[in-house]
Amino acid sequence: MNLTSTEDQRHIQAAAAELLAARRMTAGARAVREEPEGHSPELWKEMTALGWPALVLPEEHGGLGAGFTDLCLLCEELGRHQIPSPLLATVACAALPLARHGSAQLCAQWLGAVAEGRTLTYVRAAPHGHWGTAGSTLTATPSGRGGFRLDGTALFVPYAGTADAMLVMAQVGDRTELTALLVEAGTPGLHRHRLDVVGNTPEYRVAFTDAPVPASRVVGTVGGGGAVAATAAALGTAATCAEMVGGAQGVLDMTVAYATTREQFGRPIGSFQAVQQHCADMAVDVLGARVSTYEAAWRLTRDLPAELAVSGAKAWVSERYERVCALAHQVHGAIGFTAEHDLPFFTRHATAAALSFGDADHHTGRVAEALGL
Amino acid sequence: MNLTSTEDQRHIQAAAAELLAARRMTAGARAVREEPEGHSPELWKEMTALGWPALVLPEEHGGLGAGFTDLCLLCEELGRHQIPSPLLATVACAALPLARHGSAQLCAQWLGAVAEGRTLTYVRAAPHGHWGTAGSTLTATPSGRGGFRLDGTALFVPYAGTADAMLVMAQVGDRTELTALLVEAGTPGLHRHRLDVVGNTPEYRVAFTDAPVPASRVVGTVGGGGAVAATAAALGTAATCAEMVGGAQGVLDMTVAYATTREQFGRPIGSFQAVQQHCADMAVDVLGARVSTYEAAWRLTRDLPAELAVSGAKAWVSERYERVCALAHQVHGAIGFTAEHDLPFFTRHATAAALSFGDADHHTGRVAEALGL
Amino acid sequence: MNREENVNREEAMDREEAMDWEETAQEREFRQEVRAFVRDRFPACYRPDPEAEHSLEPEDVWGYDWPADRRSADPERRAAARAWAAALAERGWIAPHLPVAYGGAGLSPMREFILREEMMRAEVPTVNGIGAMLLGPTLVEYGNDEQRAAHLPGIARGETVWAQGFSEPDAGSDLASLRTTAVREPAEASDAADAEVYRVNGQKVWTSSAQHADWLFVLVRTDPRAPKHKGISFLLIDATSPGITIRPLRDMRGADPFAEIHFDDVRVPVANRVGEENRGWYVAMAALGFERAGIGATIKFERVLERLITSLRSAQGQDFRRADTAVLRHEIAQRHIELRVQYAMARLTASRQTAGAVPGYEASVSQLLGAELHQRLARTGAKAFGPYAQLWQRDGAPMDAAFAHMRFDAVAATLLGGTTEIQRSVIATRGLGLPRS
Amino acid sequence: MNREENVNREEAMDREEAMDWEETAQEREFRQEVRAFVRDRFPACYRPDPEAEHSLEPEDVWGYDWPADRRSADPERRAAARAWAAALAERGWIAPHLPVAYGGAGLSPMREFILREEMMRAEVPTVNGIGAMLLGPTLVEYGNDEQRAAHLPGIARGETVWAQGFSEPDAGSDLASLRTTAVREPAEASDAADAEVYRVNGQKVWTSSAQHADWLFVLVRTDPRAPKHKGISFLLIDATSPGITIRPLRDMRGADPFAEIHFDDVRVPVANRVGEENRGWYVAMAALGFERAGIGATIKFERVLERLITSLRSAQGQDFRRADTAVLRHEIAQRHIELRVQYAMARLTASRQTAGAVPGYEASVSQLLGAELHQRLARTGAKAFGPYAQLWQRDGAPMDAAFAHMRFDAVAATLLGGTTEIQRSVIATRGLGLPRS
Repeated sequence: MNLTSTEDQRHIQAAAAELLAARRMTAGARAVREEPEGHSPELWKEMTALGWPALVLPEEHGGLGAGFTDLCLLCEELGRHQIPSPLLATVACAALPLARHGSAQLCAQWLGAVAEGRTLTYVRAAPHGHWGTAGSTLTATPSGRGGFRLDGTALFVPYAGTADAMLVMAQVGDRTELTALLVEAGTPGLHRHRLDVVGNTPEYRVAFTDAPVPASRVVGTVGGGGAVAATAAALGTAATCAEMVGGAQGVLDMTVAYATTREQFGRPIGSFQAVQQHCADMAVDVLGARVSTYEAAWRLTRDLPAELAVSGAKAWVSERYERVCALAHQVHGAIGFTAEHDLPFFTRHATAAALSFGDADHHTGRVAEALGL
Repeated sequence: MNLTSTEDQRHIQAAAAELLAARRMTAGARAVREEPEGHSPELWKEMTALGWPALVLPEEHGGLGAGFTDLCLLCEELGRHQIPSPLLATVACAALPLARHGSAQLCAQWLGAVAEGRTLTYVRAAPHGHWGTAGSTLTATPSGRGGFRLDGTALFVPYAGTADAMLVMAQVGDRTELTALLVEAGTPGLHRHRLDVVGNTPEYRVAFTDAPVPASRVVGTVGGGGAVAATAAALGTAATCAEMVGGAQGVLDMTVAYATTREQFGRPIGSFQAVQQHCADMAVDVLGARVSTYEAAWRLTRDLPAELAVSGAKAWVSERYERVCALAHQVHGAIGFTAEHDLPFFTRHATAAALSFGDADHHTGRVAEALGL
Repeated sequence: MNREENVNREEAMDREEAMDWEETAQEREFRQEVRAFVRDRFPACYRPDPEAEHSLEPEDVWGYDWPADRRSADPERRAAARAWAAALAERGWIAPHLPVAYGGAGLSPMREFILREEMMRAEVPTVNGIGAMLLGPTLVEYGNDEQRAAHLPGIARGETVWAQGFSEPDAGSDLASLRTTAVREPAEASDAADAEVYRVNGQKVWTSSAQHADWLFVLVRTDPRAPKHKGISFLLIDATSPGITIRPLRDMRGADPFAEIHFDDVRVPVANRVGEENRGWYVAMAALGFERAGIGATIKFERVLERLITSLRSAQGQDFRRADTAVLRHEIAQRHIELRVQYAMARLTASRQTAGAVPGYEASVSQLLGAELHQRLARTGAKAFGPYAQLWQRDGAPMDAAFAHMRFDAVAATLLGGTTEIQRSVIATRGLGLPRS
Repeated sequence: MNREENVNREEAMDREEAMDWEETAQEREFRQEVRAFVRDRFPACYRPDPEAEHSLEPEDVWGYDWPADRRSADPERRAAARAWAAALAERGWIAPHLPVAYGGAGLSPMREFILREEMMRAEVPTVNGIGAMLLGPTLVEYGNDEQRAAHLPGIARGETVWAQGFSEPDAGSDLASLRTTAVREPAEASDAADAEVYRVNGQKVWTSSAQHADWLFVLVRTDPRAPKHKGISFLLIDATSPGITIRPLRDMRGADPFAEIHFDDVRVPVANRVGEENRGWYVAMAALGFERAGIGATIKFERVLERLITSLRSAQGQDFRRADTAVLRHEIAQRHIELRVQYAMARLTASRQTAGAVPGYEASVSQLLGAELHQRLARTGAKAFGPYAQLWQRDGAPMDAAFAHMRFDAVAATLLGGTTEIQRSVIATRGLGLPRS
């Protein structure tokens, strides 16, 4: 499969859209809400068979070698259909950082496993939930032979309940520099507790109590985890933006369809000027979200400087997706506030995803700093 | 004249409205734009004859003893008709602070004069144009017998060209505490230069070069000018809010009238939902501006703690009056952008008045501080 | 020009009220009386439900749903809710504006404002809000003596709970297109009694607390051939009548704040019609005009903002607080300023009503501002806690996840009781006199 | 569903373009060529007028008004303006998209984008924007061979300046209700020549730069009995024709960016009609669809934001800068982010046009975003300088009062060329397929 041409990309995305539309009833946010895994393991098997987790991994480790943008296209479709999936956490936040920073041995061990359907997640516990590259509330205490004992609690670890391993950012003793560790699910002293959160992604509190981590599980160097965290944050942020672009497009489509068919005062509500103004604002928001996200994804794919692009995209997309949902609620009226409607799943997604990897204010602040203000 | 009852207040305001509507052609912002005084001296004589400058001054100094709110009612009417007038600068920013903080001798000399039509103004030159109570770019150097030599330049002094005296905030030497001085127009070394500004109020650059100020002209105590500045700023801010409330109401009235008569697509534009939404937003803005302004004015009248009320009002009124003008432009279309239309005078007023005594961000910041944030 | 005169008269009134914001000695005394009453009489065991979603009624405080509480499965809560209603009823404070003869307290709008403000500040539940605030004034103005005598005392004592059946699946913003029918049947055709009845068929939806109601007030179409506003009647219907099915509707938060009602050949005595036949639209519009949103929401918002500020200064709050607070503190100050404006508007409205002024558009403005402020406040509060704002669980969350939940409560604020788009059009046309579209 | 398919096709295109943002080697080379050309050929003596208000045309840079400059009373400025036009015309870069045969350069939309971007970055004036960007493509698509041959070379050489006469005093948002009439006269009745003519009467208004124009393209009513969109024709009119009076209109800034035009029995040859009689509305809509706002405004905004940031860091800027900058720096970053989005949208539009895609609604979205961004940017910039932002005089003002003036320029941004309300309705109906009201 040659994934470099855009025709192939369109093909991938169209195929993804078709599959996800067909699986929405069984694997969508509503369907898996009460499931212990928080997603559909059956669908994950199908995705694996189709090569989704392998898509952007390096070919030498069983991947298909496609560019990061292609992963974003899949995330966009997941967002559009509101299908919770460990794909983003596994690939963008753990496997790709591992591929870039990890030892040959770790890559050999885990990247092929991911391509075959094992899942990973990312544990980033910084004070105040700040998505920076320094400081962690997790402490790794050296314990001989280069290994560590890990202690501390992290919140908001997605899919931790089913992940086979976790990329964990810890600080060694009092040093604020990060060290990245790959911690396997079976590690003693590891506790996972599902949180009740706003969004559709299953999030966990993960606690480590004197949990042993061998030296071979250090990703990169001791004290050099900041670079790993930066990679995970950049890729995770961009992929989250793509997921939100899909969600926002889904909300816009749903709202236009409703406004076209719902009648009040003897005509479709979409013919009222106030509804038209709302929908036009949504169109501005969605188009801007898409262009900024894909510019950022392209820069990351090409390994160009991307901080301004990524933060700019996350700031725009977070604010605008939330606005898109708010306007959609205005157009839908009371029906959109009910549990039986799909709009609330998008609203939940927008609310939670806007907070992931730093909210709009956080990223706007990063842009301000980058501008030297 | 008994000014304590609200019936009398209504009477005052109705009379003011009638006079100002009649004088708009000769004394309005358009008419006096090119005049050297920047306002109509004839109208000022009429106002003086009607007791406007005397209205809220203490009775023992020739005033009528009314509450500060009554001055705000007059300012509101001036704003509504866009009549530039030295009333606000004279009374709110200079005469009332003088009455509260000045010596008996200064009060005797100047308050009666104001009641008879002399005008004053207020010179506040702080670094970065900040409206605090400390710091000035004007320096008063002690020069024997308690007197001073004044040096420095201040911008944005309203009606300085015709003012008979100025309440000047200076710092003595390097001390950042302020000292308030009443400087007469004829003082040697005083230079006044009219600025070209956005607003309708004539603003001046005032420069002092070794200008002598006798000890008797200190208002309050040396180094105690912060209190005087606080009074001038609080009263000036509230009266400016009242002027803006009048302006915003004028813009709303003008816009509703236009939307009711102007037709497009075979019906009045006011029947279009987008125009109705704009006008409703304007109504929210104007009503909020009025209630917050008059609550602040009432607190100042009663000498109650007013910082939160005054800053809250200025923040709301500044933002909302600008929004009211922006929405009015949307409703008026191209005609409102022409020099022949009156709307631009309101837009100029909103832009400039929003900056006077600190803009919305400045006052929001003061509220944040007061809340202990 | 008539509108112009009207605006000027209204403004003159604004200014009169703007002149003195101080409470009279009597008003201060009344405020003290309310405080003492709540302190002495509110049942200590009637605590907020820590897991509750907020009621969507603006006059309700968090943690209570009085119409449900009075029928709670928990006997203690049930008793507490009833005891609180009984205590309020003693003073006539369930329906304080109603005449004393009907069990009210005959309070002026300003006194009622003070009563509600103090109850909100004390965070004790409003009793029988819909019956007391919407239906009560409607019956006083449009009901007949029999209807007033039959229904007002039950409302004022907190014994009869009412729900409002206006909206239908195809009649939301366009309420007047409602299709629930009421067909008059001659006395002899009715098998129930000797009185003439309407036979009601159709469906209502979004009826707040219908599942807890004893009685319903409902708009029905009595003349299908008339222009849509002119064929509607206003009926009082016993919720236990045969043929009524009430099904609670789950909302996006997982709560059941409203219900749908099916009417299947429900017989309603003609004597239960309020106002003339086919004139019910105008009765309903008057009912909706009785201001409810004013003070309750303001005080609630004020208190939650205070709690936010306190929390941000506390040790726990410091842990949860976002790292970059520059924009946050600015937003909090903005919310404070907006709340101050909203409070002032509510006082203005109350004081104008007390002075007997013709209602202007300030109540609508207040409601619109409040609805949008609710959403801004929820966003600001959530923003304070960065990623922690996604905790839906109360346990271990900053401020017990108050803002995470409020963000979803607030979605309804600009929809229920008329979308803000409709509210703006009402302000533009009825308030400012712009031509209808 | 047809709309749905359309949307999907458009999105597929979006995605294709989103995949590679890198310029080709040929595009980079072309960019270098433009830079070198401007450096070498722009007349050094053609300086921005320091006292000028900004032109209201989106493609114009500050300090220049080429249609006026080429007739300036100052002979040096006049010569410079003409020399610049001649230099551009050599390359076909006045109307770069026109075929070479007509004096254009036959550039692709992407090349034209690069050309305009580099000219904006160099802050050199656009020549003949209205003729080149609006009328040129219209004649290519709807004109006949004679019209193209007669008018396109003059446009491409910068010799003939055009103005657009569409709006009328009573036809603003409702453009199709225009009332300027054109009555056809038989050849024998016309005293001028042997050709058939229209006799034109009426008034146009808000015509940008009409006072500097040689020719006008005008919408007139040729069938007063037809439905309003179906009785309109599109005429080319020599501005020196007898019976034409052009009066500049003063705007709120004191500039004269537009004019009103009176037609009093003006004779226009029937051969000057573009397209069929009574089909002019559709020709005009196509003309308005030729995108102008895209890249020019973006680069201008980007540059002024850069200047603002530089100024705030400079010594003079420090003096003028407001004391509290927390909100300011956040706003500047927001503007930066928005501009980045706008730039990406403009590139997307150009690259889609180059790929021959069916135009979607992204050009309209870009224009709407740009107009509102203009206003936000002006407010942010003014905010930076606190009270000093009220200086209208350039002398002694921060950044030569650029933002004080921009605040007033920006008032027109959401009005001229269609209000943003109309733009939103167009996006909703033509872009999203919502039903027309």
